[in-house]
Amino acid sequence: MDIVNGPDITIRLSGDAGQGLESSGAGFVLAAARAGLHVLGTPDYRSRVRGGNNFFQVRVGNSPVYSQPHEINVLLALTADAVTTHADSVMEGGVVLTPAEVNVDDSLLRPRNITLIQPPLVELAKQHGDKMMTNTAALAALAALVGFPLQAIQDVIAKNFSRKGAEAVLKNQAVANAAHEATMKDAGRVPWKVSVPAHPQPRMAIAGNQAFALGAMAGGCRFMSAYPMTPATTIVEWLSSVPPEYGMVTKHAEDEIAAICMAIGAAYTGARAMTATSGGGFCLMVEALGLAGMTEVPVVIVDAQRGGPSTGLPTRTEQGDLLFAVHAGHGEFPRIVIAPRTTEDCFEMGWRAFNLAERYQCPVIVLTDMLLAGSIKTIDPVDFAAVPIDRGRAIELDEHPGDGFKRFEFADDGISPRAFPGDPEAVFASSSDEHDETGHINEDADNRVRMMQKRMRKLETAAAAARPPELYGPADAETTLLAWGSTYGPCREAVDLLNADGRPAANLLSLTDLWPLAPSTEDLLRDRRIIAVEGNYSSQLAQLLRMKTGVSVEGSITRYDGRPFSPEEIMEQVKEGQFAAV
Amino acid sequence: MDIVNGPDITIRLSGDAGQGLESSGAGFVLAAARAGLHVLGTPDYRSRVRGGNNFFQVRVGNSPVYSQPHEINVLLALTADAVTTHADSVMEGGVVLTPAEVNVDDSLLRPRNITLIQPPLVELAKQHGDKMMTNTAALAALAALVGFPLQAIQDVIAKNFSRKGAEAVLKNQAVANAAHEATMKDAGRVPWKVSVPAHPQPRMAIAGNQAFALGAMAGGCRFMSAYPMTPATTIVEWLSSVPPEYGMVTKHAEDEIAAICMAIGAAYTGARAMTATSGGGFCLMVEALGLAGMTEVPVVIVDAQRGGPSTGLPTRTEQGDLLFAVHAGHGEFPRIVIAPRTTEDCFEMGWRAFNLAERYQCPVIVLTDMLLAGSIKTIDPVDFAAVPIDRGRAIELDEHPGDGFKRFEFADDGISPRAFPGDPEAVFASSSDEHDETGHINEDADNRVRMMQKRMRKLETAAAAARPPELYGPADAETTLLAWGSTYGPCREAVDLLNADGRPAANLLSLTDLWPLAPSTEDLLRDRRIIAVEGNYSSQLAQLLRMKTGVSVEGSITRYDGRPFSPEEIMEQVKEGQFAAV
Amino acid sequence: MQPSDLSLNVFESDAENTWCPGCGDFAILRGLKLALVEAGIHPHEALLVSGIGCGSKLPDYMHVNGFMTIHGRPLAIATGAKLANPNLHVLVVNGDGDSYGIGGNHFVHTCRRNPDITHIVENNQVYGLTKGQYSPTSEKGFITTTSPDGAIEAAFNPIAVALAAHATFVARSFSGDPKHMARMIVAGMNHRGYALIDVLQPCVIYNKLNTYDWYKQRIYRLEDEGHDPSDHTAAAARAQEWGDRIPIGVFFQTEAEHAYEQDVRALAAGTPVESATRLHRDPRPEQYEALRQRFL
Amino acid sequence: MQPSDLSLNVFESDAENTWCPGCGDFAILRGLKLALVEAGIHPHEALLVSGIGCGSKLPDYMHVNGFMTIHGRPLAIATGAKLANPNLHVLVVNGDGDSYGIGGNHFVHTCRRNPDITHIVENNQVYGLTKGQYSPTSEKGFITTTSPDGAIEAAFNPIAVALAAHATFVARSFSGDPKHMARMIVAGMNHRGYALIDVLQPCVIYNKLNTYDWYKQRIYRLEDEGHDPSDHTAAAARAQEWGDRIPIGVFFQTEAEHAYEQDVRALAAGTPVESATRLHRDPRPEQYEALRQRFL
Ligand SMILES: Cc1ncc(C[n+]2csc(CCOP(=O)(O)OP(=O)(O)O)c2C)c(N)n1
Ligand SMILES: Cc1ncc(C[n+]2csc(CCOP(=O)(O)OP(=O)(O)O)c2C)c(N)n1
Ligand code: SF4
Ligand code: SF4
Ligand SMILES: [Mg+2]
Ligand SMILES: [Mg+2]
Repeated sequence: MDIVNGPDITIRLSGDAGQGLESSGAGFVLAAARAGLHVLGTPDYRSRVRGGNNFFQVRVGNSPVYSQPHEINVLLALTADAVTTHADSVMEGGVVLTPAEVNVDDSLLRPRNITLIQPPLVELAKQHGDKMMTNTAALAALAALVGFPLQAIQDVIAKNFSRKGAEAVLKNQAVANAAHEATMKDAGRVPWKVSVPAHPQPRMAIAGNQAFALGAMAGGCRFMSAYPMTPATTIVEWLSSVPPEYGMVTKHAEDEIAAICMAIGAAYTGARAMTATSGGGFCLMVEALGLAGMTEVPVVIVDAQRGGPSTGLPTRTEQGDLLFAVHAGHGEFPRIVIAPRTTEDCFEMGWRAFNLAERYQCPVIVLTDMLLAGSIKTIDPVDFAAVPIDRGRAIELDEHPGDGFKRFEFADDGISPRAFPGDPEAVFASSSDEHDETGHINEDADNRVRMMQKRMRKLETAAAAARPPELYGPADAETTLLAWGSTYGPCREAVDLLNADGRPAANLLSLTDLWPLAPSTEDLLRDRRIIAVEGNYSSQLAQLLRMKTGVSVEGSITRYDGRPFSPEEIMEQVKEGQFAAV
Repeated sequence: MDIVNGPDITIRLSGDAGQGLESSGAGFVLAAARAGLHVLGTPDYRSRVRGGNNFFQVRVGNSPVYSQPHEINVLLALTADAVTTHADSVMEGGVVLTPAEVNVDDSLLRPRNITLIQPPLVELAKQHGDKMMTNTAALAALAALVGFPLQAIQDVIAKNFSRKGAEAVLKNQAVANAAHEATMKDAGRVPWKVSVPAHPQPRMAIAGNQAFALGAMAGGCRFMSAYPMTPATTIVEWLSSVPPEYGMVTKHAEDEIAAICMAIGAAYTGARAMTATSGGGFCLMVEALGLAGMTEVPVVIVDAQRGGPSTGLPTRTEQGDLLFAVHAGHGEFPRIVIAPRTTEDCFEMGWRAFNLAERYQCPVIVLTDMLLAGSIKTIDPVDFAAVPIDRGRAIELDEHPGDGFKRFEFADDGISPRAFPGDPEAVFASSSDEHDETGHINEDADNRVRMMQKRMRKLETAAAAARPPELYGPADAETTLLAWGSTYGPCREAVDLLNADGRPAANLLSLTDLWPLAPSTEDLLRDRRIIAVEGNYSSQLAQLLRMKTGVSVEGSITRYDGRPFSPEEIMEQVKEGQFAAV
Repeated sequence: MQPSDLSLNVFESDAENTWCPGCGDFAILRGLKLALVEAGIHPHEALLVSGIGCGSKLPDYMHVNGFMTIHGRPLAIATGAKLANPNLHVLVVNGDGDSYGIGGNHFVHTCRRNPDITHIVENNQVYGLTKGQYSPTSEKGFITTTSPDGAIEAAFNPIAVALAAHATFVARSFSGDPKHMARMIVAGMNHRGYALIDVLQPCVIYNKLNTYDWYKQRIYRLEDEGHDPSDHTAAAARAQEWGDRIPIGVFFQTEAEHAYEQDVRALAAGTPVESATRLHRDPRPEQYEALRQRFL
Repeated sequence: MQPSDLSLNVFESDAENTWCPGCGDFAILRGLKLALVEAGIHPHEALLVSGIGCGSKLPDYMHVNGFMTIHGRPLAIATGAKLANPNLHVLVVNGDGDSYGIGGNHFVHTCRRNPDITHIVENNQVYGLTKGQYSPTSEKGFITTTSPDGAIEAAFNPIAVALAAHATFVARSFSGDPKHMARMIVAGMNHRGYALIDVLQPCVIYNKLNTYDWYKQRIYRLEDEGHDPSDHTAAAARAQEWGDRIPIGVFFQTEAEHAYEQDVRALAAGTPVESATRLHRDPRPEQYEALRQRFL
């Protein structure tokens, strides 16, 4: 496997919503993954169903790719509008591939020496299938240009269109053949080539939300209730697509309040249960979050962040919910907040969230974001056998706690024995009111103080086992970037860019366990020149760290326009040294 | 006016829920207020309607009283249970007044030299009225013991029972007469006397929630939607009791989501509108809070805090919602958080909240708490004429903004011109999606960045005008207490106790404007040995201040059992120097 | 019918009861215990979910698996519990404010969803625990602190709405008649699907209008007038009766519809609770291979 | 009837329309404009509140006071606006998910509350903007990403529920017939109280079942069959019709009830908006003296 003329190639597929770009893009990612390449595919779309310019960007590399670069090599544009909109992003000497039927304003391309290639893709699609298959034609044309084997594209077409029937497969394959053939003559005009090894190592091509869903199933989650909300919807949609044999129960609820309440009801009875939403839906879940905190129900809640506040930028990315997630709910109760940084993390958090929830008997909030949720990445095949299950202090159905079972025993580490309704030996009550050890309502001051302390001790117990910030790059460096969530990817690549000349200019501290913080956090932060890089306005992680450790960052680099960071812009801002105050 | 044998007297009225203690207590407070005394009356009740021990504690003083002390002078107990429960709180040499019909275990009293006085109150009530009037009898007996004029009690009976009819008034007055007479013989056994001036200066006796409601009306609020929730309910109840001539529209909504949404709808059209709830209801309002933030609607939300998390201690006090209120909502938007410390503050916040909301075009959260909400205090009569009204950049109906009105203009201070629907010259749209200056949905990155910055600039504008922490006591002192909300009262008195010997041992920094913080906050905090005193588990104000200023407190004194602080316990903890870490 | 080991005192709890003397909730507590004995359900076999309010304290006062949750949400929580473990007998008990006020959305959707849950509403037509505000079921003109001029909204009619929302079992009972109530609850538990039992429950403190006497003068039994519970139209007509004559009994019942969980195909593979328990002892990673293949 | 200065283009907006070609929402936009012209209401006299969804973008596409709020809440927001300024013509337009799914509680309580609000529901029986999940009004068996085996809940019947919940004006229209829709909207606006107009709106992308053709084959007009809109029982019976024959038109209307705001006594003293405006110019503190006296 090799990429000719560069460590990687980035291709942007662009057109109107409804032209099938995202599925073409995903098809290309899968084909490249099967061919043993490292790929990252990132969608960009508006809050509308048809029309309006969308794009899907694919970066293909020899080694793992963590983000989308500032400039693209090839633009595959299905409409004139797509060319106009994205021409600026094409690098000097890059390529624009567009159907001959699209009228292109050459003046946008010529000054920057961009090659325009225009096979008659619409016509070919009509001729061999139908006009709707123009995206298939474009994909095959693209393969021809970058030397990617047509067979790999054909295989993916076979897989993806199989549920639409044999005719759909055949027609799309015919269109692909024709487009590939018609475009081969231009292949010489494109400098970058992807060459594929004979025996590629298989990789999974998976979106963050799918990885999370798969991880959740691996972790024993068999109940999910949710109300649709971008970018969380694909979790419940994917789990709903799992065949009944898996026993995966999903419920599309009437609203987010019902969604979290159903999950709490399910978790209460002993299932591993979750819900997923975005910030607006999470707002509605806050009261029930407190119920789970008070009655110690291990429910998992995914907040897939998008641009806020309110409806905001509903199809774009942001990291704006951190301080809210940590403080959501009136009164004080333990909760755990974790955030995946990569697609691999998404899978791991999928099962880990349930272990944490059951071990500490509290709600766990998983903060993912649009960029992670929707981007498709190649990852090493996940290993289900290695997934550990930890159900904490759940008593077995054949244990005999006997009379007067103390569900809320004043345990030293705060973790009381947990039974499930149905156990003849452990009939018990729980109440959202303050309660005694047996779960009955109790207003006495002494009991209150002890029960509050018992609950809050769980936070210390959980902190002791939390993962500390992780260092990437040289142990010591002039500048330490600080990141969480999907911003990890571009930061990591920015560190590599900054250190490219061998000098330890930068390293990166990244956190997955955001609340409670590992006790070593303060030590890890001290005596560094830290620049927080966050996809929000107010550098929320930096604020959280100052609140909890007293350590201040030097400044921050923020982005809140709903678009992802590129490694190049982080590098440049670090070099310029102009940071926002926190 | 004078209190004999002490600067003040504290009397606890106790019995079962439903025995009319709270109204007797309130009656006594009013009588004392009319007599020109300074009074603070504080209820303590359980989450039940009848039965179970409750109490109402009245402190009467020569000068303003800010809190309830650790020990009481007189216990007025209507049941045997009340004696058992509260005997410990009676000071050495104190008095227990209880109907002769109540069986008292003398061994609880004798060792600590407590005088027991038992007139036949139940019998007298039956004889002159009915058994339900035992509380009236007890009140008159109390007056006899502490030398409080019977006439003042009779006047209040006349006022309070007038809606129940002349017979109720006469019977209660007869009961009072008889009880007073029967108890006079024991008056000599009580050392503390309240003597009343001939021409007392009138004071208002008012609960915090009523003061807030009155302040809101003074500030032009004429719309309130709410869903009942202790301890906020009395705000909407009181405003509902205002006669129709005042034009005060209240709406008991189907839930808290509807409550805040109705208030937002009303504020949007140009009314001064609010809602009130407690933490659990506030949780449900968070999504709409973000709507108000995004569409810049000046809605006022009262969160009357009570013991959390979840249903928690529903009739008890707490200060557990601060960090939640500051961070509630996904994404980032300006909001203002203010908290009254005293009953006087409650009135002021009532109108000030609307001025802030309209000036900065954002939601204002008023954090009050059970202790303030329900305590009845004497205050100087409020002055309506002095209440300023500031409607901010609201355009007048006769201004002519003309075509293409820019409701969300990119103003330098973030504050754009505001019109109200109905203005023929300023038809406009608003959207919870990101929008352009005219309010129409817009996803462009540039517009997003500018609009986000415009909104967030309002926070800086508001911070510049925010009230800085206020100092009480000597400018320099060994220890600085830090307080907000109702904890101000006991802290203020603790400072006086600590400085009683003339040495500047302590002073107090208290905040009303919690978010955004005044820019001078950091300077005011620096170089002091600060002990935060908070009615919560985790010292939320101290955390907030560290997050925003980097300044750490030395430690904290916390209480989270739902009971108020006493000045004595704060003093003692300061002296002992054992603090919780923050 | 009664298993020998079951009697009322099996359900006895020593928690202090905080209801006012004379409160209609006492009879509901008794009616529910009677019903469980009658139906042969042991404390560990049932899960009783409530919200917040006077009536919602009920689970605290009996020995049974009880979950006292938050205001308005017990139906949603109960639905999750039922789907995770269909072997439990899941019941909900909550007030009129909880059920039809703040909980109204879950109510209408649970009706059409039809999970096998028995729902007992303590309908005192007022907000008790918060000290007497009007509730959705308060009659027009009802004077409270939040309706000082009398309520000006048409009262919510739970029977009519449940019928319109596709409920498959709709009944009403009365606190003055615990045996009738027990009968209704048993019928509701035997019904395969969602069963609404709206119980007219006098609040002796805050509702001076709809008292025991007021009800006794008006109540009649549907069965006494030959009402046919399979007749939806007749049920809807009876649902409109209020004022002079108030029907109690089963308004409507149909077994023509499946309970929701019967149609959840994934449940055939084992319940979510069983899956979690199995996994705890015996992880079976091989079953995931097919899922993994989707991404390869 | 038409004031001379009013025409469709007064309501024209230059915002980019993002609906899919063929979407049934276009006709609703047109129907609403026609109705406003017909009723003689100018852009500044109306307030059009929406939620979130494809249909809820409608206010962005016309020149009128528009408030695009959050998912499920427009009725509550509109109620506040109406109570604060009853002079405004307040309308709500939102999707079926917004109105009957997440917004179901406000829906049932608005019905019985009866504020003078005209409510147009863009009922495409699916969640459009979130890309095709089933909605409360989706028919049983409807296959979507969240109901891969077909929906297993009985569909929510908005007409039946509105009738049971005391709505005073209940109508249905169809996107294929903008004139009928305009007529329904005008009737709804002329109605003194809450008016529900549920509009059958084909979603050409995510609902391949309930298409224009499907509806056209089934729809008939209530007026053509002599339906009497004052007959509640007949209305309830017609509400049950679906499948082969689908009625459109006014199911029910009564003017016997006051609109909510007519019974709010405080409004006689001036609206909350007027009070705030007056106060701005002319504070009248003396009026508070009586309130102060309560505490002295
Ligand atoms: C979210 C939320 N809002 C409000 C409350 C306050 N609250 C407690 S009980 C109750 C209503 C009680 O009425 P109902 O449900 O009819 O029960 P009842 O007390 O009459 O039995 C309310 C509003 C709460 N606990 N939670
Ligand atoms: C609180 C909340 N939950 C979920 C969403 C996501 N969401 C946006 S539109 C929509 C439903 C759209 O369906 P409908 O209301 O029927 O409108 P349509 O798009 O079909 O016109 C949902 C669930 C949201 N914006 N807010
Ligand atoms: S207030 Fe009413 S409902 Fe509540 S316990 Fe007392 S009588 Fe029962
Ligand atoms: S998805 Fe459906 S409802 Fe939404 S705009 Fe397209 S056709 Fe209309
Ligand atoms: Mg009730
Ligand atoms: Mg829809």
